[in-house]
Amino acid sequence: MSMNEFKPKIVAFCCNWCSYAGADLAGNNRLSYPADVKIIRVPCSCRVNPMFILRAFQKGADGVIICGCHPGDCHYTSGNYYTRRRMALLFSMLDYLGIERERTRLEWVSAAEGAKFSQTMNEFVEAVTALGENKRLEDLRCKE
Amino acid sequence: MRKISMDSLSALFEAISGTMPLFLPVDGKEGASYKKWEPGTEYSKALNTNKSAKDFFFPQVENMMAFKTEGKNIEVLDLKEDVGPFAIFGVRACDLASFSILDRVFLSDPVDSFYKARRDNAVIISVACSRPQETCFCSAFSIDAAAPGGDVECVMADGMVYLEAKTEKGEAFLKNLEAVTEASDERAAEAEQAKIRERIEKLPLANLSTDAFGGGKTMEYFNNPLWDELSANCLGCGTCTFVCPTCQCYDIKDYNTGKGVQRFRCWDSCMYSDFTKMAHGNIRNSQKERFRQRFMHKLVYFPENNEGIFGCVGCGRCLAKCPISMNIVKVMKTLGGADNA
Amino acid sequence: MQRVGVFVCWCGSNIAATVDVKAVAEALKAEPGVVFSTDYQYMCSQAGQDMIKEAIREHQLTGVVICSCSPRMHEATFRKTAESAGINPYMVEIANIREQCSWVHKDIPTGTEKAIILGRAAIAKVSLNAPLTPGESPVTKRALVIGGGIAGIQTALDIADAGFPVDIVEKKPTIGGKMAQIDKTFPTLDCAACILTPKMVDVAQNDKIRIFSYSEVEAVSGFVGNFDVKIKKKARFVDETKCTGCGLCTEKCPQKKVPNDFNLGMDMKRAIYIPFAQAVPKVATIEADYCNMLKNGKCGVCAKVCTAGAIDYKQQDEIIEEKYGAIVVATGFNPISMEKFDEFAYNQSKDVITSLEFERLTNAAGPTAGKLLRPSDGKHPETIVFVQCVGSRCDACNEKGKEYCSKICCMYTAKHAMLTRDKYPDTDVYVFYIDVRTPGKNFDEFYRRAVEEYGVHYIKGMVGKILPEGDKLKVRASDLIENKQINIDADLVVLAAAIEPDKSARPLATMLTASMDTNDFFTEAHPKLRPVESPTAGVFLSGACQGPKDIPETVSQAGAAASKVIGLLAKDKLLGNPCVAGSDEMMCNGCSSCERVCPYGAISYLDKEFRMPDRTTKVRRVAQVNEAVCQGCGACTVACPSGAMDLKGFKNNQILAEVDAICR
Amino acid sequence: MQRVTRDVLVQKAISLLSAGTVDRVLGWKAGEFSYDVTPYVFKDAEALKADFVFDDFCGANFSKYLVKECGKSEGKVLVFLKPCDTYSFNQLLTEHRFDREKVYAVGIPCDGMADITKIREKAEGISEITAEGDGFCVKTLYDGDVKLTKEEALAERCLNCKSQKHVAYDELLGEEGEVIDSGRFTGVEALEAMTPDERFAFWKGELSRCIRCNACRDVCPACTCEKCVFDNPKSGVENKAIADSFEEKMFHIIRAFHVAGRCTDCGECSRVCPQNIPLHLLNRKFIKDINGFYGDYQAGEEAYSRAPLVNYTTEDIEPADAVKKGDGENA
Amino acid sequence: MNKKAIRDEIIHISGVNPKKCMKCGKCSGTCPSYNEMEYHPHQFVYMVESGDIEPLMHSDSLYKCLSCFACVERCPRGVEPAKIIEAVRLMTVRQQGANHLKSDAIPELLDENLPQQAIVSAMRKYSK
Repeated sequence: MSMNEFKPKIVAFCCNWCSYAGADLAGNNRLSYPADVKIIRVPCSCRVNPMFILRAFQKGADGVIICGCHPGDCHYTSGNYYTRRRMALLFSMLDYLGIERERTRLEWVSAAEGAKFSQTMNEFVEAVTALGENKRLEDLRCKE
Repeated sequence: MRKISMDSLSALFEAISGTMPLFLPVDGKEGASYKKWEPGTEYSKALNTNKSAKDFFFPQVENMMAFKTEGKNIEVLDLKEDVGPFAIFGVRACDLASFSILDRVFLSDPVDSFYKARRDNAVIISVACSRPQETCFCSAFSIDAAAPGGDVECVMADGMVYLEAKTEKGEAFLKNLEAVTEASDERAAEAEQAKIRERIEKLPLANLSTDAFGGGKTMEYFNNPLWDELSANCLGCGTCTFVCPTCQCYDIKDYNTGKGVQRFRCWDSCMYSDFTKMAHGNIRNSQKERFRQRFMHKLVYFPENNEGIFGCVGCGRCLAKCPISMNIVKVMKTLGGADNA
Repeated sequence: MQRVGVFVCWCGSNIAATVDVKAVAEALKAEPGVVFSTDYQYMCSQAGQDMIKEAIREHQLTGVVICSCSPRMHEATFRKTAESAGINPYMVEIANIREQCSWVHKDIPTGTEKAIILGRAAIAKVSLNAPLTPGESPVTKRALVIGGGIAGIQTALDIADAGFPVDIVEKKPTIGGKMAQIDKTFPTLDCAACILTPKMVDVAQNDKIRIFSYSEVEAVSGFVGNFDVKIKKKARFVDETKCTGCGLCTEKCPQKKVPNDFNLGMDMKRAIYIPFAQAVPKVATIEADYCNMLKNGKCGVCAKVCTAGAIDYKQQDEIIEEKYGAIVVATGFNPISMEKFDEFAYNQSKDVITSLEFERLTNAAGPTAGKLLRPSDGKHPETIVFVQCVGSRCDACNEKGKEYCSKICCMYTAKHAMLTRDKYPDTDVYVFYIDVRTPGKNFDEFYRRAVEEYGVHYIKGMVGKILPEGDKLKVRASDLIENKQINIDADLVVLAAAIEPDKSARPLATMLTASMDTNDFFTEAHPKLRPVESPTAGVFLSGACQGPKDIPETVSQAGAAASKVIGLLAKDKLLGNPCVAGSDEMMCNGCSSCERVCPYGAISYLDKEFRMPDRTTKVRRVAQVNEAVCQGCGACTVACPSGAMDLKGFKNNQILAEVDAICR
Repeated sequence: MQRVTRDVLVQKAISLLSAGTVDRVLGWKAGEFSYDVTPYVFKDAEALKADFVFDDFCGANFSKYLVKECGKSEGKVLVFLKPCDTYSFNQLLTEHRFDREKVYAVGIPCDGMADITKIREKAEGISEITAEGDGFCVKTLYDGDVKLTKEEALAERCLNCKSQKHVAYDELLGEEGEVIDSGRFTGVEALEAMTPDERFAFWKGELSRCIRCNACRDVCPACTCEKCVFDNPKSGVENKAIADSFEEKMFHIIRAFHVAGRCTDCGECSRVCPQNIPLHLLNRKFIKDINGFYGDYQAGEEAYSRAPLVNYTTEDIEPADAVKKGDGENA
Repeated sequence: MNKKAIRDEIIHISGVNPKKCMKCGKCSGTCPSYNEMEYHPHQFVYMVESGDIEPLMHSDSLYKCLSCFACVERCPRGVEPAKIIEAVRLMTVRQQGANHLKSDAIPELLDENLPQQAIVSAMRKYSK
């Protein structure tokens, strides 16, 4: 498979109140982003367990992005602050293990930021596409 | 009997590798492990490998079959790989003895075809233990580390390696190696073997006795109150079972790959809480019961069902690796009473 | 195994134009568990819903997947559909193939492929769904209105009218807000005080309404129907219950140099004051920073003259705790600061004023008793320039102004210009505008009257520079239609300053966990369909805190917010969100990690006796979730190392199944 | 050589037993050789006199045993705690994992514990090990006496000891030590300075040796879950043996994450790993990051302190910047 | 160069997006050179946006702009008209022989009382 043809698998965890609504707004405004991005709705970014992220990589994801309300705007007051700490540590650990740091990302996208959602996804897909297939966190059994 | 100088071992390995893949102990960060020989690979001088040689026939994880799903259709795929001949060099007497214990499990009816395919294709070159360690107690199980057996038996003495075929397979194997080996006096290794036996007699655990154990004493040992304190601080990890050359329990599990199911087996450990978990639950719910099971199996149940053969070969790995230094020797000494005091 | 039915919506051409809906329905039919799969033009229509109901009955479906628009649109609709067909409403999952698929992707193969994957994820999830039953919680039948302007007043009156008790918290000593400062109202030109003060009196006399004036909300906890609020009643050093509002103290107080904030600092008041004659409550307040008695213990005049003995120099701030079922935010607006607009010389000349200051200058109760006089020298201004859009409609990067249109300026400027020409026909009045925006009932007619009947000079173009020179203000502007630069020597310049939410809104939003936009306006739950509700259940929005609004709009929104509150308070019990956390006691370590991350304090611990697998009994500390308090964020589920804590509706295995389905 | 001798501990234990303060003693029991000491619950003076041992091989951290031991009797259990053990002790208290009232903790000084794996690399066929001056003398079966310095024999965790101070005890034997400014993060820093490819190759080499025996988890005083997610079929990540290179990473990442902010860096995981995987390098990365991102925090230093992962500030570092932080420090 | 290419080039050089203009005229309202100019700052923005650039390039107004940046400072939309004017000027200057003033001629024109800033802005305008 040449790099040009490579279509990454991207899992996006979006909090219900801000980022999922932001993604909806991107849709309302027809702000396109690659179809490689598939969104999973979670009540809050703090619902995202590091296990979900690793599981996505295991099953063949090439990139995982978590989107939540901006700090201070969490629907549940503090959920995204915990997310921020958890992901800071997890991403740093993945980097320490030699996993490409561009494969994981945490972004704050409000319900009003359809444009930001689309732009973020475009950038993320581009970055992951440039990296190519996820080889360092792959489970060979899940490959064809 | 053939011989070759220790310095020319790599020539021997190269010759073997010319006909079949060769595996031998190699030093690594963990200690010694079996690795495939490639030019430049150094044979480890360690007495024994970190993990036992059972992995050759009974690997920790083995894919058995796969189910490929397409919508609601299922296709069954056979994942058995074709096994060709391969050689293992450097197997110690204890590990070699463990193979015959494993054979009793995997080769009796119903025969485990995965195991058998590998067993049939292996040429085993054993090595006598010139420097047995303080943790060794194979003699307790009547294993002679000076004459380990196998297809070909090696004794290393005075810079030479003496190779003697012990089976027809071994003879054919040695014949192929005549170009790199020289003929030797049939009795050249005997002096070293005698020395080895002397050394074994002087080991700290040389007097360990199995007399108190064996078949026929099931209930006596099962109900022994000493299990409580022996097992009290067991962590319930699986280290002893995973480094043990004779532990042969496994679990068969299915893994959902998203495109189907991969069925594999992997080592299990009687130390684990979900070992033998069945529909109704678990039959051994306390660590004491699980701990007891492991040692009862090796010292009582196995000999009872196998003409008095114990399920331990005295390799000493569990003595070296248990996080809390609880091990079969301590169990034997505690339960064996006066015999082992 | 669930029996899953899949329903793929075309949404007319919204989905069907980019997603081959038939192919999606066909592909999903092959998924494990799917026993029925179909497509339809509008699933949310009556016919579509009937189709779902019929399929549920005919195929004994236990789970339903709708591939349609965002669950934020129609999840509730389809849950009701499922419920009416006899299955648990929480056995419905939505695959968002419109907002997150057909609308953002361009070609059919791409859209179709993604729609199938999203459908698979929903099927994988619904296969692990379990029926959920919402918990019930009681409703405290009392509402809190934060802010006592016209928005808060109207909301409170409407709620009280329905028979529910209401408390108003107002940070100023009196209710009334901005409207009390305004002179006349457009487009009818009736007097603001004349229409506002009767309402203020109604509030004061209504036995269902309590006013906490000079008070602020300190803390909010709890949830819809059951808010616990702490209100700080600031010390005003006057006993409200004793003060008769006679005003004697405000005349006798020797400290006369206190800037009068009600008149925007254009004149002075005493250290003890009543903001204006019709204040409610009509109670004096001491400005502690200026009071000699409070500062150095030397004075006490007010206490001496007060016949009611209401003065209390030892009064302390008081915290009042009250329970509420609903909270209405009506914190209003303020004009933005003109400090940074150097080009308009607001800092350099007293004769450059904001429109709100102009209101006070023309108000009979204002600093000039209603005579239009220049602040600098008290002379009658002969040439007045009005500048519109000052700080409104700025670029996002402009740090002086706001990006939005402030909405009310066009109309009040027309009002000011018209009233000036009406009272003082000798004055020349210029209005510089970019656009004149008058979409409202009788609004454009009003503007045209200003131009046609009153001879106000409307000039299309913006003022670039104002230079104070002598007693004149040299105004340089461009006339875009004549394509020339204009120089006017003005006596008074009035800036139509942009408006912004009150500064108290941001901390309040944090307390309420209500979301705000980048401009600090409160966000509504839905911009079109739920304009007076905050996304936080039980919190409602009234007036300019949600966006710029004029009085009629504010009053109608206030009424709408009130009706939402009444609808809530009329219920005896609220059904909670069943998607709450729950702990598997057999796996719980009692380590307190979950308790520490719970923003609601919904988790407590219990020492409980368990029968262990090895047939012994053991007392273990285990977590308990209060389902009425839990809001279902899931923070605890990740904090829990053993995975004992899970979230209903978003269980670990459900999310993992979605991940698996997407990555397959 | 330890400052406090075995006899002092035995005496202390016997006096507490006879005074009725405690009804059993969690201590180290002598084994077959000089080094194979086993944790053991002594019930009487005779057993203590006969089998109790305290020497340079008493590395086992007893804190975790208290979780199970406390429920076993109405009386108190005497536990001997080395400085590093006291941190685990506090951490378990913070997490309500045992009843403090049921424990009598005696702090004992520690001069570092020997690592038998390291000694074996230098000496084969060990018949006896004795402390000799600052180092050790190993009598061997075939090569005579082998002398080892402290550096050659002590465990890595002890050479990089973070504290000789006891942070919890009822009674302290010997003198109190101090918190040490150790170089325990140099290993982490060395890895951070590598390129991602080198780091990946390093960890592949290390983690691929894992046999999933669970010794690291089962000995870990932070891993006291009633049921580990990796043993729980309902968790979705349960697995018994690594069937794929991914799973060894998954296990170790998640395990390190679950103990992040709770791990006291006692080093037991690396001590017990039969495959000599330097697992402490994972935990120390989290500790180093936590210190760097959120300010110094030592788990267990203070009982009932709030762990960094159940805490936050509104100004916390963003993950994207956090990942880059390691670069900056080493640039 | 066709109309569109010139327009794109000007937008490129100036880095300004004339679409952001809301046609308030504040730039022209603030311009000290307004009366000297045939085309005023707001017209520059509008005419560049509509592609009607030829007249601008031939107009003296190009050189009447003082580059005082009052319009840039005060534009509420961040359009920066002076930068557009500068870009139009550059387009002219870049054409062979189209320079308004030859650089050799400048020293003679210098006046001792001329502020330094004026000299610098003059250099920017004339001596490209």
